[in-house]
Amino acid sequence: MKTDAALVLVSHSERLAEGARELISSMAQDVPILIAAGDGEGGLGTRSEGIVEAVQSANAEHVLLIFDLGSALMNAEMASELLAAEGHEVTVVDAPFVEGAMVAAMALQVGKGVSEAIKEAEASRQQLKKG
Amino acid sequence: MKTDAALVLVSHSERLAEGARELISSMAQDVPILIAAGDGEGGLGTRSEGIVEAVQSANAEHVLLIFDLGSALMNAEMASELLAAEGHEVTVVDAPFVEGAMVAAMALQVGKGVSEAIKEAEASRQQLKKG
Amino acid sequence: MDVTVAKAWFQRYADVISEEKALLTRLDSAIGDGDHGANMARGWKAVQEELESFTGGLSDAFLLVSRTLISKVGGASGPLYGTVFLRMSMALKGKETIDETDWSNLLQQGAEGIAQRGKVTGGEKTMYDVWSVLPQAAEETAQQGEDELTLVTRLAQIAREKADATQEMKATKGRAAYLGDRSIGHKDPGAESTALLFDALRSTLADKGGADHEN
Amino acid sequence: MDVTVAKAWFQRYADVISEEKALLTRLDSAIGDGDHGANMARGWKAVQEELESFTGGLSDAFLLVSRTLISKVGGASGPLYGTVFLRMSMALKGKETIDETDWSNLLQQGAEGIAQRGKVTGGEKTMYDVWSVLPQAAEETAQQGEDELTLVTRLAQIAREKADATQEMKATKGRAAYLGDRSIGHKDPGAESTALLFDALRSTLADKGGADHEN
Ligand SMILES: Nc1ncnc2c1ncn2[C@@H]1O[C@H](COP(=O)(O)OP(=O)(O)O)[C@@H](O)[C@H]1O
Ligand SMILES: Nc1ncnc2c1ncn2[C@@H]1O[C@H](COP(=O)(O)OP(=O)(O)O)[C@@H](O)[C@H]1O
Ligand SMILES: [Mg+2]
Ligand SMILES: [Mg+2]
Ligand SMILES: [Mg+2]
Ligand SMILES: [Mg+2]
Repeated sequence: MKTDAALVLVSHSERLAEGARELISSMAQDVPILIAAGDGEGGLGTRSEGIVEAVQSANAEHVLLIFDLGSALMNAEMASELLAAEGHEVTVVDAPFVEGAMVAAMALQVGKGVSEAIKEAEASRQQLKKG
Repeated sequence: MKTDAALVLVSHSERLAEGARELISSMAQDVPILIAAGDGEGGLGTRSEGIVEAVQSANAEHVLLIFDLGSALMNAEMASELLAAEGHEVTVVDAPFVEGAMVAAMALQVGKGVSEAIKEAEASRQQLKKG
Repeated sequence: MDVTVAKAWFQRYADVISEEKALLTRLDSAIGDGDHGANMARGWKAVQEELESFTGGLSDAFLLVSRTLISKVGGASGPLYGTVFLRMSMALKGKETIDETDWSNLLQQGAEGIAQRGKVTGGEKTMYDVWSVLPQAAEETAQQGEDELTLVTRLAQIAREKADATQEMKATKGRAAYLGDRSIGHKDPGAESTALLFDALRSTLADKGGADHEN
Repeated sequence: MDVTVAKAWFQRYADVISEEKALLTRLDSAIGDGDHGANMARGWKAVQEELESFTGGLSDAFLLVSRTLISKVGGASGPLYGTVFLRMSMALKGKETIDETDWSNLLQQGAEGIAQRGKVTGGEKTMYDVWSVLPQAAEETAQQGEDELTLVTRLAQIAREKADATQEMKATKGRAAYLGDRSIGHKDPGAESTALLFDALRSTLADKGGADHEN
């Protein structure tokens, strides 16, 4: 059975993505969070193929891609084009990596819809953290 | 000899902080980046004592604290009060964890001053990542 | 209340926290990350150990608690309670006892410490919603000329009511704020641990009173 | 130029990248993260291996390059070059040769692919600053009735000039943008690898011309 929504953390660094996942999962326990990170050979980098595989294995109605920097975006957008061709619903979210992923995951955790989760994650950049 | 400036990444997760550091250090090779992460017993959390120790060991004129979420801020502010009493220059930066740390480190890497680095890091939240 | 009673209070609270660890964990699991029980237990166990060899004065006892919580507790509760006890320690500098009329200012210092550390003003569904009402309650009770046990019993009652009342609030600060409306219906863990702190104070003084009578 | 020549081009470029890996690494170390050499070498080595068993047509050869780069290359250059070759492959659907008059449109497709993927419009100090001028150069040279070798020689020259000219530009996209003014004085690595691509094309056709004459 497909879950409603899943997050894929697209990062240059596996440790960064795994750390973000452990932090987020301590709060948003029921939201599937997958990782597409690294150059596939133990080094830093992002690969669209890795993103495609993560999205496919998520088996979710809608997948949100949250990326760290620069080429992670290009690979995420490349992957979503390839995945759209296969009928996958994928959205690349424009949000701070850790903060945005946490907000998106918590929105899903409390039962909000995917578009609400995206909206809240994208708005998270506006929120002062020292507020 | 003291270095001019150093970054301390204050995170609930050691892996998150280490991943952020490896990503940032691949670009900002000469900027000292220290980590204060975890509850000190292998779990998630932040401790002001850990932050104090990281700042002390940085041995820098000015230390920027970049934090991930919630209580990391309280511990960072607690630590900077304790450190200020010892004469340390410490600034808690209000910026997205990964993106802000990268911008601050790169500003220092190219020789900008500390206040410029803080300003750019705090402005990084405004920059759309999909731009 | 002198340093001996203060030590007894802290030791009793450490026992209470150890007994109620599961409750705090359960509350924090519902609207946070589930570590408030572990955080508090770790911190107050360390306080208990430190107190064994402690021989200082009243202000120092509060400072010991502050330092220990700050260094041992991961999470928000470390700096929050750490700041409370630091401010109280400062307010107690040079004093040998806390008298009935001292409580209001002491609690005010603690509450302000939380407000500053947590950037709260009240109504955010945090421990501050308990702390913020205590100074005035202490003030009024002291003005009525009540004795110490009556005063702290009143504080413990109000703290319990306020902690329970956080259940119906919506969180706007701390981790629970991520839950928005879903935070309603769950009691705030930090408010609960605060209620337990004042109940431990009450029972410490009640036992002491009993002991005093027996002597 | 037919599929055989296209394959020869890609194979030669793979050799060039392997030889110039250190140069690309050095350029990317100055204004990026130092992996452009490794990224390109990994991707084009895989292209070379895939081509060994490849027997398809012209469009498919470009598709093979695209797919291989996309799947093998970590970093920006994977999706960027991957998109270039994907768009070219689409433009070549059903064609058996690339004629002099085809180059302009083919390069236009590639350049647009980069513009979309990288969200650049020109002047950002990226490989696009090389790609963006090539379609018009091809158009003009073809209109002058020049032969294929002359045309690609012209492309290679312009690509080299434009790549070298990135040295004096300030980066506003990609990793080098973090350096701001400090990016000035360093050549863009992706612009350099693009110049090498067209030089490999030129030398492939020059050798083929020599070989054709010998036959
Ligand atoms: N900004 C804040 N201001 C006041 N109290 C807060 C704030 N954030 C959290 N708290 C209190 O801290 C408690 C949680 O403590 P704990 O679970 O130990 O830390 P953490 O939230 O870091 O996991 C909450 O129940 C709340 O009472
Ligand atoms: N947004 C962009 N648009 C166009 N080209 C870009 C963009 N970002 C980077 N590039 C190109 O990619 C090159 C860097 O590639 P590479 O080092 O392999 O990837 P990464 O930057 O991810 O490490 C740059 O030199 C530049 O030419
Ligand atoms: Mg907690
Ligand atoms: Mg915690
Ligand atoms: Mg690079
Ligand atoms: Mg890279």
